[in-house]
Amino acid sequence: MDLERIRKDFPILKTKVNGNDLVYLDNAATSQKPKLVIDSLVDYYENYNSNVHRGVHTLSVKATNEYEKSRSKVREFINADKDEEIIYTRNASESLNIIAYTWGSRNVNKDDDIFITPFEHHSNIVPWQELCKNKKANLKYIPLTESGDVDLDKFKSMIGTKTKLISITHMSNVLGTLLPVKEIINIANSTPAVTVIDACQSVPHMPVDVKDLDCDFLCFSGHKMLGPTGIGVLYGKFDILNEMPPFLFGGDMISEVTYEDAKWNDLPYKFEAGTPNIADAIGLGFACDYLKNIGMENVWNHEIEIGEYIFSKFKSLDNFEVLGEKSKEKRGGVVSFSHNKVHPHDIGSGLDQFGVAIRTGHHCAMPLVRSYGIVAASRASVYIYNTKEEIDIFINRLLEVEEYFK
Amino acid sequence: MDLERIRKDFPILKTKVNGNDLVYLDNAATSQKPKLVIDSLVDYYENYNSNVHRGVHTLSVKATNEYEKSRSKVREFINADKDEEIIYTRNASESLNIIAYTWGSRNVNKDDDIFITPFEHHSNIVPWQELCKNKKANLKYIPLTESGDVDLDKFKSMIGTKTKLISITHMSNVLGTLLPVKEIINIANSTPAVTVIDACQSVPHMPVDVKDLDCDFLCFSGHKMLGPTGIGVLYGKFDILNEMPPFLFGGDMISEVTYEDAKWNDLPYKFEAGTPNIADAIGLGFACDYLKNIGMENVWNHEIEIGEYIFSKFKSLDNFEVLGEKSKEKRGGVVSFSHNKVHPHDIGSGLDQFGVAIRTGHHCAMPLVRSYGIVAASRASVYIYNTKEEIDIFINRLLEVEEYFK
Amino acid sequence: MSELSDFDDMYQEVIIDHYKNPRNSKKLSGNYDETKAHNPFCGDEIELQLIISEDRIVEKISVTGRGCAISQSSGSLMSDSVYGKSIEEVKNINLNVRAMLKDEELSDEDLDSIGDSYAIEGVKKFPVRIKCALLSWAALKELIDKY
Amino acid sequence: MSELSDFDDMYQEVIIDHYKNPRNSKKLSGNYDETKAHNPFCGDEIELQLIISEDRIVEKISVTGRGCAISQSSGSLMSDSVYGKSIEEVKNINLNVRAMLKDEELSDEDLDSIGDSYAIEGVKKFPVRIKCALLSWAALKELIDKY
Ligand SMILES: Cc1ncc(COP(=O)(O)O)c(C=O)c1O
Ligand SMILES: Cc1ncc(COP(=O)(O)O)c(C=O)c1O
Repeated sequence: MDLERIRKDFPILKTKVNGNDLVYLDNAATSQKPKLVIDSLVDYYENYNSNVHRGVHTLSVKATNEYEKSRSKVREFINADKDEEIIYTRNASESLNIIAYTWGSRNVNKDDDIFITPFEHHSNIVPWQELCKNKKANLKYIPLTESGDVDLDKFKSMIGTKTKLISITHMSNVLGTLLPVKEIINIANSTPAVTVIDACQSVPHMPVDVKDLDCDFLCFSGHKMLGPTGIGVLYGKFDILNEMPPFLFGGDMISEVTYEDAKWNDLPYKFEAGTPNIADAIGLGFACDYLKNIGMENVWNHEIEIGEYIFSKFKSLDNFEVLGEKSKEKRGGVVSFSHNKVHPHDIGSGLDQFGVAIRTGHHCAMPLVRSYGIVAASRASVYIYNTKEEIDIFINRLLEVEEYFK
Repeated sequence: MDLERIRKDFPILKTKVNGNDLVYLDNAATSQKPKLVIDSLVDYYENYNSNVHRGVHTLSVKATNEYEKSRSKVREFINADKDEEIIYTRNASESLNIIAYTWGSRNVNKDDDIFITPFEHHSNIVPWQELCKNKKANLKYIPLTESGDVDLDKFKSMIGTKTKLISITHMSNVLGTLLPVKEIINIANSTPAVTVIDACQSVPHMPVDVKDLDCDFLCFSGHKMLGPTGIGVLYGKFDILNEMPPFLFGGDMISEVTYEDAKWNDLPYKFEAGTPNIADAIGLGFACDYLKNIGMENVWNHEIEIGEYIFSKFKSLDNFEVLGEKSKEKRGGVVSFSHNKVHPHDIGSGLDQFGVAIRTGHHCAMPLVRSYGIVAASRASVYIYNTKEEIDIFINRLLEVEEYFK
Repeated sequence: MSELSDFDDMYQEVIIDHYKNPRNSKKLSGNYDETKAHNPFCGDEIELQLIISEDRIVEKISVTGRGCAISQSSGSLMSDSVYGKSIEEVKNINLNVRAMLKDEELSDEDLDSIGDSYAIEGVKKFPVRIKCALLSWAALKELIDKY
Repeated sequence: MSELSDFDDMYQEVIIDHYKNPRNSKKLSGNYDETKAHNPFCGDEIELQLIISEDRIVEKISVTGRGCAISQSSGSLMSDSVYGKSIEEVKNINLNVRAMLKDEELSDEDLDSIGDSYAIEGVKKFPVRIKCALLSWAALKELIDKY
């Protein structure tokens, strides 16, 4: 992996922030974009912008082809079987909500159980809380062992015919913890439950293969994987999606409308009402190209290397505590930490003055952060373009900030 | 209005299609984008791309500011009272569905009436069909007079305390017909019903003032008004939006989450779950700037002038019939036509060979098109950059195509 | 129309000829199978009547309809391509036509089997129009699959 | 930290001083009003105790809490700004502080009224931090509005 060359592909990395070189360590919130992706948007708008589907003119044919080509790229990227299994959404949050609104409202009933884990992002908590409230079903949490791992044995003893859906994050956006998703899916397959993977923090960073995982649904956001904002993906197994009622109603998702009634279009269009986010879907396809070209194994290896480097740095620091630290095999390039005196907001504002961008707050995972007895934490999260030199800058500046507020 | 200068602002207009200059007359499907808007996307991704809200670092602060500034521009563009009344969605279809899912499911009950018109786009038909099916309510159509106008007297006699919602298009995307929305809203205000305006074909083309209209909701898409794909708007009166339950659940739309429960965030965030389409929202703000700079009165005057020019041309053509032709005061720059022998698809494909892009088919308004005894029609629709010379090319080429297939 | 290229490919002379002068458009009498295919998106319609002989040969065929030049000429060309062929041959032709429009590789033999309908090959460059070209072939499949 | 500018504006020396040495942080005894404000997003907390005299003057005040330098120093500065002031003056100061952080024009008199709390003005360049700065002022409003 040629880090220098990769960094050249990201125009924003040349930005100065408060007079300093930008050190962008907020990748779990959103990633930066390579020129290839930005150019694809410009190319679309300058050369073939048009509404898709059913247009007979050249621009519309080209836009439709590129839009559908991008779907194939995404399909290939996660090794799904069919293009029809790739539904474009706005973001992972919408993808998860679609499952709750359509599959959930049809299949979850009173006293049924839905399982999630204590590691979830709000977007993988609140839709299920609402669904359970509406259906008088139960939202249950897979318990943890004393060492903080998912307790698979206890989980096995809790599931049964009432278990309807299990939705888990592949990697925690706060702790960087990798969850044993394959084992959980395996166990789930002994019940009638469908399995949902929140892959927001995995698809951008490691090889993900939906056939190997054998999950029923998988959700992720384009903006966290070098793609534009406004585009996300809902993957679902064909037969399950095909059985599901539609979500939004209107143009493009119908095959026939009379004044009284309507018939639904085929997959994937059944779930794509109205004019899609054409430009950004195409941009996401180019992001997949870019990542594929580097190789997801290489992406992942780079990130755990940088992640380890951050962990090792924190080991030697007093007053700082790394949240949920795990063995190397169980975590990726996301490190959350707290200080015994200085508040994360002050740390974040302080680092920003040196051009170092980290995230501070609850990271949309209030229950998890609170389980560490705090309300907010600071988080550094890496991606393909981050270097060890940047980590050195981050740590040195962090110590300056600590000195200032201590 | 300096047409030549405007045309220079749209890079795509320099494109050759099949060796000819592009004549883009598919504006009702989607508009082209000025350089200003495209540049705003590049600027965002190259200089300050970051997730919004609660980030303390410089990029995040800048992204948040620009995202919210864009909301203010949209608010101003339609003369809404408060930024909180502007909800960003993917497109108008989603905006309409949100009303059906949240306001509708809470307020529409068995035997209630919902009114739409026979002019509606599928996106303003199917959500109400579904809502009525679920609630055992009635979807009713405002009747037309013999001359094809909305029959306000009959409408008055049909409404009452059971009338819960009235949703009408401001301008038909097929016929270009302007509907008497102010009169309809006035009549509706004698009932408890809320009023919804599908402004997809009005906000991009004419001055629209939600306070003057006094509608409760107004929906439109950014991509039809020089903005990027993937961004739409739901306007709603503050008190009504504030009472509505949220739609999608997850990050950003909550103020507090525990393992068991969640509290909703304030408007507008209550309706914006997950990472928003930041770049395209910002782009939409710049589209508003561009249109405001030209002046919406000027936009509209230009379009009816070009629209009239098309109508006048068709008057002298045999074999062609213009659908729903109306007096000048009742229509905009959208002209649908049929030929007594040549199918719209062949007309569309034929014109495309000369670089002329029109739309052919049902225009996502099957019931309306069918009411003319046909299944598909051809449509030419104009925008600020179209010229009379382009219309001459269109009409001349149309006659060549007719000759070929006749 | 001198500048045309892809367009000419799609609307070849033979296409326009079959569109303006459809073959086998006389309705059948007697004991025929019948079906109607239509595309709600554009209103194209094909009515197909078939008489299959006892030795499983397409003995009579009638194709009528309304719609664009592609859908109507494709129906007429189809009737020429399958007339007199056995059920097995017809099934094979149907597969080959679909493969051709999907731009898949075909052996010379398979291409030959398509006959005059090879004229619709140019449609493959216009994905939105493929449905038009296949409408009659879908109707045919429906009737033939019963045998 | 030599390069700092906007940052220095936000974290002025007086802010850091009040953060490290909060004023009026002794809990009251006797008959006081009390409230607690907190921001669930970042965990900032402010506990406010007040004794309003019979002639409607802030006679005693206690501010304690946990959180970032801005929220905590702002609470301490607030206590200095409103101590000894009348209810009406305090309400006015509260409005002026909010106006200042919204970057609205203020008269010299109104600016003067804010007193030491003028030090939090630099926060207005950091919209996400405005909530931190206003937390104690929100608590104050809650107690004062009853009078
Ligand atoms: C009148 C009208 N309503 C609704 C829509 C749907 O807009 P979108 O596809 O952007 O959701 C359109 C656009 O086709 C329209 O013209
Ligand atoms: C694990 C996880 N799930 C869900 C989300 C929600 O993604 P989005 O905001 O793109 O909808 C995120 C991103 O913040 C995440 O990290």
